[in-house]
Amino acid sequence: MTKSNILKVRIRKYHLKDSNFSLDVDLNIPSTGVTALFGPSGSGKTTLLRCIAGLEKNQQSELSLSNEFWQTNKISLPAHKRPIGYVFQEANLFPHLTAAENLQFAIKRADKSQSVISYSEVIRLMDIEEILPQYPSQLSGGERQRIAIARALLIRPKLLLMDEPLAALDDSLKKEILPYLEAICHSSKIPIIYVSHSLDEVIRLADHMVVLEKGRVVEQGETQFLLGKLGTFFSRHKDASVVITGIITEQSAQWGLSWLHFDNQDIIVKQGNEKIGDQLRLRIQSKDVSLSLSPQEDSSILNRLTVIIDDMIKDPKDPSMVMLRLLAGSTPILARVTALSTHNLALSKGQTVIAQIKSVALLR
Amino acid sequence: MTKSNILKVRIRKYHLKDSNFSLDVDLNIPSTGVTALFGPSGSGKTTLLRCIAGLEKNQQSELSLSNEFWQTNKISLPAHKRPIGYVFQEANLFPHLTAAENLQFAIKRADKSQSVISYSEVIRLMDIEEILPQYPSQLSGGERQRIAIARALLIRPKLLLMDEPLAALDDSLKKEILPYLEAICHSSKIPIIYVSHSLDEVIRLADHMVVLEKGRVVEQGETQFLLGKLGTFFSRHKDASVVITGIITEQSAQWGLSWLHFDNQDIIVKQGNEKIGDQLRLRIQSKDVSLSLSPQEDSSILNRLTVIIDDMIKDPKDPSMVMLRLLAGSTPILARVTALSTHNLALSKGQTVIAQIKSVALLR
Amino acid sequence: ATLHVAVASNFISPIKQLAQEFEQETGHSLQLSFGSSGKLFAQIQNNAPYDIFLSADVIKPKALIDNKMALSYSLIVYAKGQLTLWSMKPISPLTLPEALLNAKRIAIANPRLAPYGKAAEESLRHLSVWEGIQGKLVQGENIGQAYQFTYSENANLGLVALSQVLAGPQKGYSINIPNSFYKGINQAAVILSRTQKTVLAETFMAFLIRADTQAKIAHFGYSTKKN
Amino acid sequence: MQLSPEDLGAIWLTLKLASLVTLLLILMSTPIAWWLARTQSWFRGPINAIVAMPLVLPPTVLGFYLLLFLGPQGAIGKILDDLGLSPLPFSFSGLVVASMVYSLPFVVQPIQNAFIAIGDKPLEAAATLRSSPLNRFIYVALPLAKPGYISATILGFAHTVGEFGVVLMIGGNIPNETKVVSVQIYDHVEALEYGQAHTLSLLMVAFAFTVLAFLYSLQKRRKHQPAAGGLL
Amino acid sequence: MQLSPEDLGAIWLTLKLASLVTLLLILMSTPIAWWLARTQSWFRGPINAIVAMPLVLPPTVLGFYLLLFLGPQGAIGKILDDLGLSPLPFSFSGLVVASMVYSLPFVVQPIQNAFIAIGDKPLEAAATLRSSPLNRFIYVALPLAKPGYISATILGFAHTVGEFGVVLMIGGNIPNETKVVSVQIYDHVEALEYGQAHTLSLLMVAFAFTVLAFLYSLQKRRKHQPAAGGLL
Ligand SMILES: Nc1ncnc2c1ncn2[C@@H]1O[C@H](COP(=O)(O)OP(=O)(O)OP(=O)(O)O)[C@@H](O)[C@H]1O
Ligand SMILES: Nc1ncnc2c1ncn2[C@@H]1O[C@H](COP(=O)(O)OP(=O)(O)OP(=O)(O)O)[C@@H](O)[C@H]1O
Ligand SMILES: [Mg+2]
Ligand SMILES: [Mg+2]
Repeated sequence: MTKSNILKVRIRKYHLKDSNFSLDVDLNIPSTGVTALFGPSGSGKTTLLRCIAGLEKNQQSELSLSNEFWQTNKISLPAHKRPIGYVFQEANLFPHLTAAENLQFAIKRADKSQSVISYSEVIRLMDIEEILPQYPSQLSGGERQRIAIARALLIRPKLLLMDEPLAALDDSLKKEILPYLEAICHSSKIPIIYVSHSLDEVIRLADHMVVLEKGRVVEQGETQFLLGKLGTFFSRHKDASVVITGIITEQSAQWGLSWLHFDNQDIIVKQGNEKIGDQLRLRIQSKDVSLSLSPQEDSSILNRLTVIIDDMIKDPKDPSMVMLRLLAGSTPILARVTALSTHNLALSKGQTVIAQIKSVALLR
Repeated sequence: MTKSNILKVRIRKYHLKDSNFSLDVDLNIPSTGVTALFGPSGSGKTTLLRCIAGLEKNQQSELSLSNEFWQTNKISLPAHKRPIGYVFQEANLFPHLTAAENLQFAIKRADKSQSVISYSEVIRLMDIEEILPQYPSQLSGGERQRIAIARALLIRPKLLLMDEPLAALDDSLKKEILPYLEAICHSSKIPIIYVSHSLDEVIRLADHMVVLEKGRVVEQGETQFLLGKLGTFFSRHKDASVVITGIITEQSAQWGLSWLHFDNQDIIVKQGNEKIGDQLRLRIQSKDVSLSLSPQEDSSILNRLTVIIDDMIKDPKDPSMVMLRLLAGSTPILARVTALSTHNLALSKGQTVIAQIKSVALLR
Repeated sequence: ATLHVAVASNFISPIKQLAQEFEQETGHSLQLSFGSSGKLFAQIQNNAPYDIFLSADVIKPKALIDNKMALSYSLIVYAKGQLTLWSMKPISPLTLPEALLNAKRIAIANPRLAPYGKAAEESLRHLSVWEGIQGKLVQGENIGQAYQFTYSENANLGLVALSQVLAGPQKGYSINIPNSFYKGINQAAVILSRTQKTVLAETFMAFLIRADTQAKIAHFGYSTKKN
Repeated sequence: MQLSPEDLGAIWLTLKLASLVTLLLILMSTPIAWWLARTQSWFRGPINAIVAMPLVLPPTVLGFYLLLFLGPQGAIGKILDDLGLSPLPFSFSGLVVASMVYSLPFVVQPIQNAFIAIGDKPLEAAATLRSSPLNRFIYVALPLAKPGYISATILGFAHTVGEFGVVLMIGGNIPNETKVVSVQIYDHVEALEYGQAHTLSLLMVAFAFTVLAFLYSLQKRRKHQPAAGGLL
Repeated sequence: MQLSPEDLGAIWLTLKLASLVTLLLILMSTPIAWWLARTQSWFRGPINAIVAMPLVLPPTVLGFYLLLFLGPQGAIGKILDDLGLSPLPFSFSGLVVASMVYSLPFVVQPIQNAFIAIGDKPLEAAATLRSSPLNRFIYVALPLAKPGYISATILGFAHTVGEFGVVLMIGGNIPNETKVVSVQIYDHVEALEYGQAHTLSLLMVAFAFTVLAFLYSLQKRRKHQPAAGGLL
């Protein structure tokens, strides 16, 4: 990833017609991996995607992908010339075409030089084989959304914009599609901008995060970095988490577990299809981390890391809770515990304690 | 709640036009509290709601609420005579009316004898004051959905049908609206049928659950009962949980905690606005429960229940995991731990162990 | 009282003036309805509230008499049409057949529908150019359209009514077709049987064929008193 | 050039006729269009075609047949007579009836298409909000069909104003009763009074232009539709 | 009753004229309707009104003015003449032009309304799928406007068949060139040949009914719309 290989978005005071909403953002989005767009309802996420796609026009903005300018005050590449895929918040299929024809519409116009995903692969992944002959009005909400995702992939975009693509899908489908999206974007190096309300989804997918509020960016940066910081939007979130990257050093087929090594520490995780030597990212939710003063051998909790308490912050909204920033080596880990426990255990900054993490709570 | 006070739904082989989908269900839905409708995309959740609302007609079905027949093979109450509120999967606001006028449409036609929620209350709760003058096309996805929920409440229904009402909303709004929905339905004794993909939401709200698959009911019953059972749809779910009901016996203002008593055990929970003597429901997620052989005093985990291992099942899809059914007194608790841990600790049926639950992981 | 008179469209200009004079003279007013003779005929057959019918031909009044819809004694010929060859540009050469054969477009009224059309056909046959000009003929539904074709110069020549040329906004150039070339264009009027105002109607019919009235009609470009 | 009292009478009559006919047609077409837009019956095609039939015959010929039907010997004329009603031909009422027959398709079609475009969703939403079929027709279907109604009004009104053959046949060209502007202009042309014909035509065109431009400005892109502006 | 060779010629000519006019009008109205449906310009109202203008004048009068404009002294006639084109009046081409002017509003209106009903969403989706403005017009807007096109075809075709005043004026009633059925029926009525008029009228109505019923059956509720059936 070279520095130039980046999506730059600067939008100055873009006012929507008949509305007092305005968008004013300045983003540098890395051109690989997923950038999550987070923010409350009405904060301008959809509007931002529409600006990037060229569906909203404004002279004041500047947009470029890999140094290719889509929008400056002089030029403005029309929407159909921008190499994007767009999954709309409300599927927005062509009502006069069947599901299959909707996909064909994209295939015919796909960028043949890009390879993103094969037709049969998409059909299998989205589990849409059976509904292909139906018209959009004959599909359920989730089915429509799946066709819309498939359509956006089949156009073979260089940038994928997804507006809550999985909101209408059930957990089991989500769980199948999510890793796939992850794989697609990592392997084909397509940047994805992904709007979601689910921190879970976001943390799982996103390398980079942008938080919007009232049309302004309030937080922006690497997921890993942002999550490890106290006092941010995320550390106040009930799902406050950190992301840890390590290397698989050992595996046990019998128990279906892998040992992940990072910063001189080991974490045991449920085994997926990773192999020894692979790099892996894990999410550790602050609420899944408990502390003890001594190692406890007779507990079902497998992961016990020796950490140093780096910082402690009371939750301003909820005084019964304390957020701790722990350092496992140099890797920050957040732990959310009751104020009573910190009192009982007499926890203080600089103290060395044991962080207990249920391995099953790790996400991939 | 008398036995007659129940929504009965029997739908025999209802075929959708131009489709090989058919619905065949037989449900008894208690007429207070929330019934969650769960099931994969395309399983017929929306179709079932439409049948109940009278938007799909079929002679073969039988529908009654509190012994009042809406549909038999002889009579069929038209949709507009059924005292329901319906939140559609895709907001479905009137495009020619502003948000405020959409609400007025409901208010004018509301059942004056029912009292569900006041106008100002709804506006405040849904946080829609500012967007009232806008037309639906000028609203964001989440804003539309909030207007739709408000509209369905303002018609003052005797039965509320909600098709993924919160899917388009962000976490913080969800967290504000959810308890409210809970409160509304409990206080005004309106039964709610609630379609959702989020087990979290469902467990939080639902007293009763129905799981659909391909138009057939595969699981149905009290949430508490269903969740505590092994081998069900739910126990295989990664969010497998149980719900516990207890009474507040002690509170600490200093630490912001409440002590909940059930079955001769105490659980410490974050304090809300409950008072001593109040009854409270808690969800305990199986993945938040860890086991130890001895009580560990120097841990930040406050809740340590003495339990007996009642049952152990390997997850058929994931052999690295074991689901344990624990009995705290007579109350079942599920724990999901690694197979390695059960081996290390040599866990077996009938054994007495300590279940550790991070209080912060409790839901209300 | 008011007499309701149905008048063939080609007699609009004269009847408007005559109506005023009749009103001044008798104090009775006329209500005029215009239309093609064919249309008026169909209306009369269906009980149209007319007292008198001024047709552009003799056939229709006679047919009404046969149908007992008109009073048989009342039939009069109130005007005889005069056919004229008309053009907006000077007509050359001056002999009729050559002028006709040189023209690109010649407008006539439909011979099947309009007496002037029939007269035009007869004249053209008389001049032995009927076959020769077939490709150049354009037909108006009535003589009014033949006039408009010529007036707009879409037709170089038109066989129209002299009365039109005189009443029209542009005089142009015209050569009268000798009466001997065609059978007379007799315009007949009848009193309709349904009228309640027979006496008044008879008064008007008498007024129409009175010598001074006929002179005025002649002034509009009709030949009169031939019969 | 001055307008004669007859011209003024014709103008007044035309406005009266066109307004009345348009109003009645809108009322009458609404249920027809609604039925045609929503029925699944195989009758729909034929009925639709029947509604369009008046278009196919030349106006004068249509007028001729109306005359036959409404006349004392005609099927409908006899019935009206038996009912003690005065005959329709050569009266203002007759003009109204004839004009309605003639302009019917231009009013039904746009309304029908507008109803079709609404779809079921808004009506379903209304049904779940205790809105009866009639109620949702009035408060949901009608407002959403507004552009169709404006089109219908424009086409119906303009067509009635310009209509001529039928009127001439059924009306009998009676001043102040059935002599509308179109007939009056025609008479001026026939009488070679081109000056008056031009004046009246110009007046009519100018007036109609004003009315129509106003009506069309009502039919602007609905407020609730996202502005087209940018994209296409 | 037998049809005369002249009647048959008129029928053939009518079909040719109506088909050609409808085809040309559809082609011509498409860009006009598209522009009218999507522009935000204040011109929209006036242009719309101008399109509807031909409706307001009685056909014969309209024909008269067309005759003046297209004639050798007329503005357009002169231009055509300077271009070395043969004059339009009294020719089949002239009929085509005149009929197009007269039937224009009936073709533009339904298409325009259909375009308005599409909204921006499908077009936006197409734009994000690399579909250029022309491409999305052809593959998205046109198919979605199908009901409007069917209406337009029906109204345009039927109106041209029944049209009469303008044709009479511009056509000059030349057998096999400009004498269409409507004129032929009119002639029969005027000549008091009522029997022949009836036969021809009946034939025309029957034929038109068949064609229109067929066209309408195409315009059934779109497959992709949820069936109306139950609700209303
Ligand atoms: N066409 C429009 N006209 C006027 N205002 C609009 C329009 N579209 C959106 N808005 C307003 O702009 C703001 C931002 O809308 P946007 O759709 O970008 O929000 P969002 O972040 O996507 O929200 P959500 O999560 O609810 O989808 C909202 O307040 C909305 O009301
Ligand atoms: N109008 C229709 N015509 C034909 N088939 C339909 C129609 N509506 C829905 N179906 C089919 O019926 C099945 C059930 O649809 P339904 O909308 O009830 O699913 P759902 O459970 O609500 O799914 P989701 O969670 O995706 O909204 C689906 O397979 C769908 O394709
Ligand atoms: Mg949005
Ligand atoms: Mg659904």
